[in-house]
Amino acid sequence: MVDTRVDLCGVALSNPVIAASGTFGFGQDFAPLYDLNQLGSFSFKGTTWLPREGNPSPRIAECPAGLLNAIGLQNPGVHKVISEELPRIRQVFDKPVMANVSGFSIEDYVRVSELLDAQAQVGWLEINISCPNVHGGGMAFGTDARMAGEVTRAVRAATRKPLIIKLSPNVTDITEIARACEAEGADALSLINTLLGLRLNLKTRKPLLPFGTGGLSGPAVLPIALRMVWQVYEAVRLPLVGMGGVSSARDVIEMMLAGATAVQVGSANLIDPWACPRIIHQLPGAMAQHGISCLRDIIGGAH
Amino acid sequence: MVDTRVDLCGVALSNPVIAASGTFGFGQDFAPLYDLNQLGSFSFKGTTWLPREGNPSPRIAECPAGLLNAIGLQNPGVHKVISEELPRIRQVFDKPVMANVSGFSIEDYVRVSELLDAQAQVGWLEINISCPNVHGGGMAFGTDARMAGEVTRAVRAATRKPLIIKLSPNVTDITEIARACEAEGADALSLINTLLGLRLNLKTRKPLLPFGTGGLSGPAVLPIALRMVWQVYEAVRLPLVGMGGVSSARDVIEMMLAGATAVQVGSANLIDPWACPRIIHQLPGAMAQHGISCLRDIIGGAH
Amino acid sequence: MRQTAFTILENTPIARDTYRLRLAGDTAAFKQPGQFVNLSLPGYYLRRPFSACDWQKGELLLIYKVLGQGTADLVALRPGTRLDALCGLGRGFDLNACGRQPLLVGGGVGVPPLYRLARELVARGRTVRVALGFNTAADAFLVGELQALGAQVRVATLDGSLGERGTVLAVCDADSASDFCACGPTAMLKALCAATRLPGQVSLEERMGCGFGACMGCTVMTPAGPLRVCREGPVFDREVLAW
Amino acid sequence: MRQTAFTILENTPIARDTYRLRLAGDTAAFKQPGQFVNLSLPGYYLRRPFSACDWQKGELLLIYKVLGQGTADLVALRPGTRLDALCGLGRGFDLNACGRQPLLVGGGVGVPPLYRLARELVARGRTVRVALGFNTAADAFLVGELQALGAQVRVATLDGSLGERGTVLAVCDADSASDFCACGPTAMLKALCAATRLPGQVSLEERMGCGFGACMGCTVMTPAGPLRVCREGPVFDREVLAW
Ligand SMILES: Cc1cc2nc3c(=O)[nH]c(=O)nc-3n(C[C@H](O)[C@H](O)[C@H](O)COP(=O)(O)OP(=O)(O)OC[C@H]3O[C@@H](n4cnc5c(N)ncnc54)[C@H](O)[C@@H]3O)c2cc1C
Ligand SMILES: Cc1cc2nc3c(=O)[nH]c(=O)nc-3n(C[C@H](O)[C@H](O)[C@H](O)COP(=O)(O)OP(=O)(O)OC[C@H]3O[C@@H](n4cnc5c(N)ncnc54)[C@H](O)[C@@H]3O)c2cc1C
Ligand SMILES: Cc1cc2nc3c(=O)[nH]c(=O)nc-3n(C[C@H](O)[C@H](O)[C@H](O)COP(=O)(O)O)c2cc1C
Ligand SMILES: Cc1cc2nc3c(=O)[nH]c(=O)nc-3n(C[C@H](O)[C@H](O)[C@H](O)COP(=O)(O)O)c2cc1C
Ligand code: FES
Ligand code: FES
Repeated sequence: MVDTRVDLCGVALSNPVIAASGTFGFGQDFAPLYDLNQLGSFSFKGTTWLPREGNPSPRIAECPAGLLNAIGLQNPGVHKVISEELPRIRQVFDKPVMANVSGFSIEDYVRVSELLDAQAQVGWLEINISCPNVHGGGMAFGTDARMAGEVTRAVRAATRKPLIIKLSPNVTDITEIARACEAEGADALSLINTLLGLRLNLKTRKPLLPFGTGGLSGPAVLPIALRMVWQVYEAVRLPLVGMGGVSSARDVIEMMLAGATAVQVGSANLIDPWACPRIIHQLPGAMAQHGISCLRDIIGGAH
Repeated sequence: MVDTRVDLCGVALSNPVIAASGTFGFGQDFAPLYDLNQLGSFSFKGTTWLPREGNPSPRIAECPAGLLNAIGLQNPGVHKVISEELPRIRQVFDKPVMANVSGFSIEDYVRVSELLDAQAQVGWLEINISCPNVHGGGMAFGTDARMAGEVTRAVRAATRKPLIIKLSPNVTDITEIARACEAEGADALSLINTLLGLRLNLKTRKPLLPFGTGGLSGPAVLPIALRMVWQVYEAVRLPLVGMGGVSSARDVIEMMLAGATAVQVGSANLIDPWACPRIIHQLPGAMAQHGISCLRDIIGGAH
Repeated sequence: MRQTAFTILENTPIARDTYRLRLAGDTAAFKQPGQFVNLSLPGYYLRRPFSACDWQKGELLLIYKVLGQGTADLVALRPGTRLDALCGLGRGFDLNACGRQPLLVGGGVGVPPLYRLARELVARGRTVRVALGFNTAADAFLVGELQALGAQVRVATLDGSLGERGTVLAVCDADSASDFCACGPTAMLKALCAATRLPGQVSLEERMGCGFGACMGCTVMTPAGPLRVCREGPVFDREVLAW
Repeated sequence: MRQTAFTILENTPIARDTYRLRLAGDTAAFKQPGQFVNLSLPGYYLRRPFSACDWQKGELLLIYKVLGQGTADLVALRPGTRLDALCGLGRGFDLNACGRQPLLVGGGVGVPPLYRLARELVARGRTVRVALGFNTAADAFLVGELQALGAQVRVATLDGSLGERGTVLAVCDADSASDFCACGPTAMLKALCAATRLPGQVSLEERMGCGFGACMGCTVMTPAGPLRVCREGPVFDREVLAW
């Protein structure tokens, strides 16, 4: 029997597969499809202080081996997440859930984190300093080491839960940002968020998405994600949550060899609702094929 | 009849399609396949002061909708390019060719440019400050606005040919680099070079490529390339040569609407040796389909 | 929702750029007219949503129009090709909300789901009127099939080459109708809602990331808050949209 | 080089993880044994290089081993499927450089091109000896076919389950040979060159970007400078490599 368990900041995962924020809602659309407890965990939709309607449509544009999204952080706001979504999650998911926190100011991040810190169901806070789809905030925090450090410090003071900072790939040197987050007390880093991209509508001769750009995800970004996980693994001592284009058990293994302790699956959920259980189911076979008996042993194994 | 002509820095092109550097050698492998004079032009393999053998193998790794390369600027050196390759090019190509110049120091860029400046066949110098596949130099120039400006200034003093600086996409803010090049006298900018990526070999549990990372190109990068062309078009007044994942006439039109005056086709040449003439052949039909009678009219049309 | 591997039985033109795609495979997931499939096409990352035009045990009928690259490529797929699809997606037309004389209004590629809807309404003994709008006669389809069900069908074309000249509104006998069910371009749906105060259900189109509620890609803003076309829709009560 | 749309005629297992892929299509571009095709597989960006095992007018034979994901998917493709390929790539074995008693040495998936080579050498009246190396009996293929051509075939397997136990070197009668032609893993080729001073040609493998000389992806370093496996090779004179 192969051993797929990993430990993420002191919280045990039965396997490293975590559904990525924004591709899994609050779990409710997947709960009728399979037992969510098969998952290592899931990261719920980016949650902000106030409810957000998100961007005008269209919000999705197709790309080769991927998609652009410009959802704009549609979510019911942290109060409703706590009063309505967390109780509904409890009914379908017994494990600690990852809380994805988004914001437009340091104060936003802090007050959302404070409220979620008090929730027993929340296993980790994942601070999204890298959303490219909102005006004023979001990605700006993730593309500047000083600001990334400041967010980390402020949220660190607001929570005793494991603190994961989610990094933006839209930077010259991701290790600089990673080190700033480490220095200010992050417990782990997750990467990558989406890459800034653009598609045009040839009929209207205008951008397809309402604000022009959107965030690129899916298999197209896998090599970039692997490179960044690889670089950050060498730059910091923190555990990493790797993501970006992961669609199969072999991708999970590749991500872990590059340095990830756990692996998130995002876009794959959208085109195959059973992607996560399929990958989890494939894992033992893929491990056996590559002579891996214990997944923990391969974390960063390619370095 | 539709009009596909464009003007790149005062040099007329019969159509905007230019084969991209590194995917077309010095044209000789394509000359037996089709008449190269169908092309707008081609950019020959990145040329350095001294001959270079390039990197150890393997140099290629497959990716979803693209590939990583780590060729390492294998080329015969500028002297042989002038004494052997340019005369051979003249035999198969009547038009001005684009000279892709690579280097490891400002002095390198300058002396290669000086020699190529004296060649009548050379229509433009395309200064590659963005090659991710060589140690010490290359990309470092392209990820720092000050250094990019310095290279531009130095080469500007060494040539009266149209000077195109080829930008790296591996940056937080490509417009900053673009503006620095404009300020120092660039006549045009070409973008994007490859994105830094990584793939691992699950059998050896090591990176597939000998130095770990390589450069990602192909359809996977198209949305990122479009976004950067879009951003740079708004930041500078220079003509842009757009590239990254272009594989069809519709991609050419999308790139021009985003802001490109001419469009390079790279990886597509590798998987379809007839990609450039195919795209050129498709252009009039695609233009007619989208109500475009003159390609020049749509440059930057989506802004 | 169910994932089904369909096999193409037939993929043939029925009007200009319009094809009838008959698929063999499990259709048990379809419960309501107006539900859709999300079809995976070889070489494309995202799936394509198409309304179920009709279904029976083991067989699904779609009608699609060539609109972009994906549907253009679909034309080339031959019988025997297997296509993966997510089935039974969305909330369709609520038959219980339909009155005794429902008016079905369809424009362009919004017409297909009305076929199943008409069939079920006729089976329930309703007097079904159908108003169809196309650009030109060459684009028209399903007219005869709808008549054969026993529906009263009126057609409008923009150039008058078939039926009345004008938009579908020209052939909407809203006066004698108890309510309406409509599917077509947003502009048509809004014009219809502006033209009549009848109760009605409208089926919306939106670009989709997933088609089953996970991504918030297909949200439409309503007074009741943001709703997902793929999950709370594609069919909405006009009151919900406040159109 | 020529681009051909092939149609699969046959895709059947002939040894462990090893398949015979018979393709219908234009083969006029093949001039020499040892040349290869670069095959486009649905869903993959890069093409896959495979040596031509044999060809005749309108028909090409490849033998491939499942090595990674692409070849694993290839197994599932059924007769009738169309596959795009670049044909007649590379410089093959130079028959004029072969002596009267050439020794053909093949290891694993290096064996296929030796079939055509043996056939052409036999046709020229040469005495052809073939030494084949496999891991185990279950991996062996083409043994009978090569014998049927009139070649003297000796086989070695690492576990001794077929022929001699050991590497292919165990069955190379270099003494009586005029020269050799070899294809197989680099380690095997180097060992062979180390073991004999006979003149010889070796066929190399390298990861390829294009397969026709454009990208410098497949370069091998030699005393004569960097050479492209896809263009100056895949078959090189051992002298050129200085092995
Ligand atoms: C609920 C629903 C039901 C539909 N039913 C039908 C039907 O029965 N018959 C029919 O012909 N068409 C129908 N459509 C429209 C159909 O989905 C699009 O025509 C199709 O996706 C276009 O794909 P493409 O690859 O040709 O276009 P491309 O423009 O190449 O596609 C690029 C991306 O945009 C999306 N897209 C493009 N146009 C549309 C559109 N109008 N609506 C939604 N997504 C779009 C594609 O799905 C793809 O993700 C329906 C759409 C929805 C949302
Ligand atoms: C000139 C030449 C002739 C060949 N002839 C044969 C033959 O007759 N029969 C046969 O079974 N195999 C042959 N090979 C090897 C064959 O190309 C690989 O087994 C095949 O590309 C593996 O593809 P994959 O998708 O299964 O592997 P993956 O590892 O999934 O492929 C990933 C990428 O790596 C490349 N790659 C992986 N392994 C190799 C390799 N060993 N050589 C070159 N590229 C590789 C693939 O082409 C692809 O680009 C030949 C290779 C070369 C260079
Ligand atoms: C539709 C969509 C919505 C997303 N929303 C969020 C979000 O709310 N918060 C966040 O941190 N990341 C969000 N992401 C980013 C993903 O969590 C993930 O980082 C990214 O998509 C890369 O992984 P993938 O290639 O597996 O999708 C979103 C991605 C998609 C496709
Ligand atoms: C194999 C290969 C070699 C390349 N060599 C060079 C080079 O020598 N100089 C250069 O400026 N760009 C080089 N490039 C980058 C391309 O010119 C182009 O910028 C990039 O590949 C993006 O375009 P594409 O997606 O169309 O390939 C190379 C790309 C590839 C794939
Ligand atoms: S398309 Fe994803 S929620 Fe509707
Ligand atoms: S594979 Fe491109 S030069 Fe050989």
